[in-house]
Amino acid sequence: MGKIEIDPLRWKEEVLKKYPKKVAKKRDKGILVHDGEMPKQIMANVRSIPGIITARGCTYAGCKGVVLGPTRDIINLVHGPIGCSFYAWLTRRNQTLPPTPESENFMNYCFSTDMQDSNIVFGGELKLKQAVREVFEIFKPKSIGIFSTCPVGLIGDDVHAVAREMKEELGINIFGFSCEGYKGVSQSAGHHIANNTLMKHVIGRNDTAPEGKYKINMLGEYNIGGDAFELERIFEKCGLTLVSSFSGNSTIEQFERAHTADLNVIMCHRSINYVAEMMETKFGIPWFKVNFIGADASAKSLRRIAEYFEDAELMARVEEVIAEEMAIVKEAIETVYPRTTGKVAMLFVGGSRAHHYQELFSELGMSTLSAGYEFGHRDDYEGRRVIPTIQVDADSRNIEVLTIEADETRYRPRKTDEEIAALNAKGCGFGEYDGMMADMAKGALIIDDISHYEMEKLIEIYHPDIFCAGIKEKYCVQKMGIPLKQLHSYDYGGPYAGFEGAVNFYNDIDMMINTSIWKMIKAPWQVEPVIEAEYGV
Amino acid sequence: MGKIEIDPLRWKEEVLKKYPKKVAKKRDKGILVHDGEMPKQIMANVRSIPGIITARGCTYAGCKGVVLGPTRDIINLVHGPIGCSFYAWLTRRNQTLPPTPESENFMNYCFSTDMQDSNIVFGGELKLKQAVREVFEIFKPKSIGIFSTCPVGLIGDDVHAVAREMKEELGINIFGFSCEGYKGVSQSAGHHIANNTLMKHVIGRNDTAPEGKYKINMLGEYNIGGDAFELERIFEKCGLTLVSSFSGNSTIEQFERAHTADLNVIMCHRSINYVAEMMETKFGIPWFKVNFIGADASAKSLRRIAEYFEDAELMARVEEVIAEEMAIVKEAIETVYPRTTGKVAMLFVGGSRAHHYQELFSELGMSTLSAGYEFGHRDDYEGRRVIPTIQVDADSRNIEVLTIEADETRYRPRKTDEEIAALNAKGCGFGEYDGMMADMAKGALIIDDISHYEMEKLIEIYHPDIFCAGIKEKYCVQKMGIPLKQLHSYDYGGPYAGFEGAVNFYNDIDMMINTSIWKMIKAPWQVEPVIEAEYGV
Amino acid sequence: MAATSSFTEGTSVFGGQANLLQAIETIFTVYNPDVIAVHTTCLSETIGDDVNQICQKARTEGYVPEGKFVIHCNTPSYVGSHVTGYANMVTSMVKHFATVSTTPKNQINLVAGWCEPSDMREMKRISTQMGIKTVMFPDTSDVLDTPLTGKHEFYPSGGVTIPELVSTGDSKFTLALGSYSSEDAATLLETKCKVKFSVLDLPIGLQATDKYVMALSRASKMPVPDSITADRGRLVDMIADMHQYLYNKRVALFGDPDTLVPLTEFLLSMDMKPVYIVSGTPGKKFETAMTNLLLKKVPEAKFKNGQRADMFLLHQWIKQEPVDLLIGNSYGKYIARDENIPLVRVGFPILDRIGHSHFPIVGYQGGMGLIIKILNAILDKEDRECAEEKVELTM
Amino acid sequence: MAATSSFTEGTSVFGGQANLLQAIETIFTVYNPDVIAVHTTCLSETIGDDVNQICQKARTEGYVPEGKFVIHCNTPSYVGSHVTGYANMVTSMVKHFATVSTTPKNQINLVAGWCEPSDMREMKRISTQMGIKTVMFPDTSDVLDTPLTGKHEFYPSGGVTIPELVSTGDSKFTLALGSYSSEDAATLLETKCKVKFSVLDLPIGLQATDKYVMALSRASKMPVPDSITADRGRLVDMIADMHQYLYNKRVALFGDPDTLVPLTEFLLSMDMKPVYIVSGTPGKKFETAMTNLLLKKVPEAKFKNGQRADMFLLHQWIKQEPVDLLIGNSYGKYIARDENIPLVRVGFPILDRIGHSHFPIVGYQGGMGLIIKILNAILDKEDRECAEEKVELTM
Repeated sequence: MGKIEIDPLRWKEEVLKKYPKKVAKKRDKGILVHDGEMPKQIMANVRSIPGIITARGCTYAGCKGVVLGPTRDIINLVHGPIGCSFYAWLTRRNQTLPPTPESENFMNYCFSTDMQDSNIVFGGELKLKQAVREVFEIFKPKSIGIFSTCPVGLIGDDVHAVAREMKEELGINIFGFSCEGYKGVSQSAGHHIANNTLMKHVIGRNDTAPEGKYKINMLGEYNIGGDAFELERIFEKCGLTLVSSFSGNSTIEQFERAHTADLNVIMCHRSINYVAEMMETKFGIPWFKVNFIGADASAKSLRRIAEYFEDAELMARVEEVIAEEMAIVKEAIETVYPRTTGKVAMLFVGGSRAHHYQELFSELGMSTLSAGYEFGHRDDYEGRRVIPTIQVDADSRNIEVLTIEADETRYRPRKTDEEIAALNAKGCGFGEYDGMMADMAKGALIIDDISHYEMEKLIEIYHPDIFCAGIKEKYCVQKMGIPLKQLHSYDYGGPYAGFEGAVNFYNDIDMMINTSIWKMIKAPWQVEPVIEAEYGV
Repeated sequence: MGKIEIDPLRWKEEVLKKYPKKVAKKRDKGILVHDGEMPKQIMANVRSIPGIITARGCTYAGCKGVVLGPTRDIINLVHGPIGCSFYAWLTRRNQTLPPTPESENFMNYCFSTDMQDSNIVFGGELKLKQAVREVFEIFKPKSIGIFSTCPVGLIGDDVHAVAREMKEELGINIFGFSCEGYKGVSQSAGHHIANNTLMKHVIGRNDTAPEGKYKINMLGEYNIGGDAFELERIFEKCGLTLVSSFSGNSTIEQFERAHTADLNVIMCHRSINYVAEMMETKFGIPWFKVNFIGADASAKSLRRIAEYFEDAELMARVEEVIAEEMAIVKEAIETVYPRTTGKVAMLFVGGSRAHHYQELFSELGMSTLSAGYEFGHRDDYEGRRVIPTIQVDADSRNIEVLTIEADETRYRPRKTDEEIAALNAKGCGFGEYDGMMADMAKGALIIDDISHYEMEKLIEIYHPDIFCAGIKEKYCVQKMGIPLKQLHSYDYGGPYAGFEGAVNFYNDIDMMINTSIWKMIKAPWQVEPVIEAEYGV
Repeated sequence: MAATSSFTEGTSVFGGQANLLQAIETIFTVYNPDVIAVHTTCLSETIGDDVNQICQKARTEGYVPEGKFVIHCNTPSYVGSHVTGYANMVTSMVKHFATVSTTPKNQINLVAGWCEPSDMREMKRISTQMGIKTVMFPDTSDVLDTPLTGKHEFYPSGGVTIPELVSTGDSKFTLALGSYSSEDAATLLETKCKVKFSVLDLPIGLQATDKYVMALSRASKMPVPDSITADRGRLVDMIADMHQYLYNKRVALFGDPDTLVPLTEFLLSMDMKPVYIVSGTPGKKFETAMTNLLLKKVPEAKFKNGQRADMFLLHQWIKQEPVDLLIGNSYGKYIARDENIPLVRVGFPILDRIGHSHFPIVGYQGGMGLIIKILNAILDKEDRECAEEKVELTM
Repeated sequence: MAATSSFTEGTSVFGGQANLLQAIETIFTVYNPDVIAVHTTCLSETIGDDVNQICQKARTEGYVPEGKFVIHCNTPSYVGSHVTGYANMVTSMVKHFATVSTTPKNQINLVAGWCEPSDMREMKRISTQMGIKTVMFPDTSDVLDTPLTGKHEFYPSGGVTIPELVSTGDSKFTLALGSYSSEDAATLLETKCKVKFSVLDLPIGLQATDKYVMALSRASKMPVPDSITADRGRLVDMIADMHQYLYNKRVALFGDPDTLVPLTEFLLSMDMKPVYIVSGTPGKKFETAMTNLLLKKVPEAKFKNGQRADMFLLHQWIKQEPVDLLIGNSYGKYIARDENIPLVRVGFPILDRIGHSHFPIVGYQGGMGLIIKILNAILDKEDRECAEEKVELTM
């Protein structure tokens, strides 16, 4: 980490000085310098400090935008004033590919009850019912999800009662989400609410299992920039059957059959681990964490899946695929590596991406000087082993925790305890996640829920070669002359998952870091004081 | 002619005062006030006065641009420096429709020998031969025409000799045109040269007659804006067979078979009457003048053609077609007429359009206050009866006049003298053209080869509602707040010929005359002197 | 830059005062602005927080440093539309700052209306060209269109200043551009400081710009310089040249009323046919304005605003009888693609193209820029799709 | 306005003197210009007319009124290209007018190069912004872009005046923009009047504009104002924003060398790949400049100028390996349509679109306008043709 001239501890001290005392005290716990040993405790998943300028989103965003948004054939009806619908309309970059042009796809539409003043005063349930009937009349969907925005809970509209009534009336699956924006401390609460509702109302409703020897679900992959397409390509090439994707390029039917899979693999631990946990309890499906961000990580994840099925044919096929794909990856990295190695990245985004993308940078020979999540919990930083010790504060306590029991008819353990233990010994890592910090170098700055001020100071002092965050940060950072890679939208590039994705990422990072324009920011008259020199003016 | 407040004779007097004496004397003879009787003699087809600012083009333009340009499968190779090729490249708006996408169409290309300084000094014949071979090698055309630009004649390159040699070498039809720009006094000379060459080298070379009972050639129709397409539509609907079009939407094969037609009808008398005359002598095909500009004129022309074939079935079919088409025309004119009637037009363009388009304006209830040709001859103004009295001056004397005799094998009179006389009595008008003036109202100003100065004065004094000319005049006139309709390019509208063309024209003139923007030329502060009035500033 | 008071479920029970006060403290300490503008949300509105009182409290309890300001307005999503919120905060600028002093100022207030920084810059350029001193508010020029310099300016050089806002009470006259966005602010300024005002359309197009220039001239008693007359003449010239390609073309439009009204007028001045127009923003003024513009010239036109006047309706209309052109924000691209209609991006938000913040559509020059886009959209399609024999070199 | 001496076959035998003299008399009598500029043709050149001598004779024989001028130059089509003719007449302006007086003038000469009136206007705007007095010649602004007023101005208000042309001999320095168009005139001005000069590219793009601004600053000893630095920063900002869409895009270009050289440099600064470049104008300077620009950055680039470097060749190259974008004049539309490549119209002639005479491509603002067109061309195609699942709202 050649660029670090200022001790990160010193940096932290300077930054905290700027804050009011109470704020400094709180931020102190959210900023760590990694000492390379066992991860230290970080304060995460706590309310952002009022006035601090955070990048976080709300619960509604996490529930409707992240988890349910990518499913093409559920009509996502937002119960609330129009703003929450309009600003969430197509602004998350999930892609979806219906099998035929005639197949249902409602993702381009924006469904809202468009609540008015009078609905706030007199209640909005009637309007909601009317909207449900209208949407059914026009589109005849298989399913409708109703999402609550802030006023809904406050004025006492019961979206669940409406959902039940309409479900009965219309004969299709209709369910509500109490995902008011103020619940919890970030979009993370919304993920949990979404997960709960999927378990309660959707998963396990259809026992028709798809054909296939090796059936898996992919959890926490949202098909940004076509990531899911690339993973589907790889799985198909390996002979794996993807029963359901939660929720990139998904349909409600996939969710309903998800319990027929024999393994759950998790990409984004933060947003979806609840579903994996509950499905294990209810249906007996084991899960482990995978990572398809990074070519080596992808290869490793594939091998673990093959290992799980304990099938020589599959293992052989997976090795063939890896060999074939890695040849292309290798060629790409060889071209790019000399131009990227030694460069420095920072990542502040999401609940898993800030961790996963360090893999890709590492493949490019780049180090991650600082990283942090927007809405991660302690386990995403420190590993799941700390879960029992996490204190649930008042802000998160209101998020329902479902009590799940084994399904009477559908519970079927896929592996015996012995098999699980044996596979764990081979590195399958069931139910494990070590978190981001375990993979980071000594001296790295870990910052949860980074504030704008901290971000500016990071850049001013450490001048990273690339900064990874989202659209809110993009233009400030680039005004400073530092390229910012958006890791929510991928800056409209991608896919970045899997092997082809890795190649795309190498090329895009090369493109950004070696852009000619960054070298031309200063005007010639700002660098050579020509007038004075030549004419003594 | 309600708008005429200044006597046109007085206008003429004022305008001539501006000129140097010698110039005034000459222009005096080119400007007439029509007294409504037998057309008076006008001076036309004489050299433009140096320095006067004329709209005319050169001989090369008339030969290559007008007559040969619209033929899609002859490669028009320009022998000369690049300018003459480049500025003539696709700037005349002939359209062409090859029967299949694979059919030959060279009209989008620009073929030139690109003469350099050294070719001027040492001669360009070798380069010309090289170009002919190259163009043959790449495109394998059926035919190549070689067009001479100014330097060619002056340096003594013999394009005809080269054409003969290459024709022998390559085995395709190759012919040259001595159409150097300085020949004659305008593009009119170029038409004549083109006509001569078509007679000498092309027409009559293929005796395979197309199927059809009523076979005609259409002469002097160049498919600007798709006019020929509309006429083809009408002819087909009537059951007429178009053997060859000179030269809108044409091919060399059509020209070669033109002598198999039984009637030549002429649209643009000026540019092509030579061919009609020569074909009558050589092949025995009678000709008469038609006019398909204007719905009534089109109906009349169709009736005359039907009359010629003396066939009841054809006559009946033509009447049916006319009835059908005129119903649509009538509907269109009824909508537009109230908005156009009483308006005043002026037309200065071409060698027949300034005459023909008066028909259309008349159908719109509009009068033509002033008109004139760019390159017409006296017969185009006064009628063919004056041809014997026209004096050929030095400038035109060098244009070859072919001596044509009846073709030994192909001459076949289509009608006996008696039949011709009988048809003439019915109004067929063989070999006749009465010229523009016969159709104009008393008091109209007829101006040949109008100068820019005269044009400005016409507009200043008479404020026409629409002015028809070409691109050179377009923007000056419109800056004066008068809409200018281009009658060379139709302002990229059209077709205007035939019935659908008439409807297009009505609508386009309505559009131009009633454009909202012409009423907004003055800024509000120019019409209501608000500041002074309100504040006394 | 936007900060949040970070409400949670607890706040919704106990009220947001503590959060807002802490936010104000944090912001002044860390980011040191001159003004904090507080916008309410559905949440704070629904629980009934008295933001005015909280802001007062912030001052009395010392959270607002000397010489600094906290202003606020009500912006619940369930009242009106985004335009309502805009208008409310503009009005709040008047409420909090405009003051009458003893010295009248020879300046004109321009209440800018919802438009791009480029548009605001252009409106100021025109008034400067006329030799008129103006105060424009809000003013996003040199704020939302700043250069890349290697330094992030948290508070860029542009925009209106506090002393300028204070001085609006001493101005000679106010021009409010766009009745939806700006009329309330101008009305309050008259009530509060006796500054007379006119409400005009945003100067989109020939006639609206004429009215803008005339109004500036009347208000300032300054004559219109020849350079503006020449700019106008260039737009007239361009319209005359384009007329044959635009005449009678059917256009569908959607967006905000203050944009749509002058835009419709502009299209009509070019003899185009605005046949379908929708705006999600409610209010009678839209209907009145559109009826006045369209009743005689395009009696077949359909227009609607407020609830249910959405792009789904627009799309249905288009499917019933197609149009030649679609004008609206980036969301139009889906209809444009489905129906193969060229789209000209005008309005908010434009999320998929660059340039709107740098090149105006207001004023005579902006009008030229806009109709060039319109013409290109139509001709590019023509060039691409016309029959082979109809391809034209010259147009 | 263009008049002709109306040669006929007789003239070609006897020489054009009588015609030219008559033309001069007619023009001065009827149209009363201050200057007649005589351009020769292939015809007068081939027959060997001595235009200089004829113009002399016109004066001695009284065809040229007192205080009026006849200037001339040689412009046969068989020598060089249209650019040669342009350069020759510009040089002739120097030859006939530039004079050294006793009083040096604190002004810079700008020999404008072949560009649009909008470009000339923008180059002058930049120098004015720097507080520099300039004489630009030729200057088509306010000549070829005049307003529609209801009156046709035969001699519009814009352009360079005779006293200004005379004064160029007293200027401090000359900037010649475009070596093909302007170097000869600048060289003659130095020879004749000892005014030193630099030859620069037309200021198309970031770097060429940097050089233009620096050269102006050096020549005038005036510092660069912050407003220009900000304009520059806005262009840099826009390039940074667009970069991901433009990076590595393959571009084919054709046109005049003075446009193509800075345009190629501009594309390279955005990391685009100008892979095919042709110009019909001959001369070694083109090859040298292109080699310098491309050798390292795009070694696979093909470029050619002079005879046979035509659009047929360009089309063949494109057919061999396609490009993402075509930049050139209106003639490019046929290749664009055949090969389904977006076309951005730059250069001469543009016959099928409106706007190029009003919106510049030079300077930082012009650069923004140009790359907006480039980006739109690429993204419009993407929006139209991409797979349904790849349609993006935000880009």
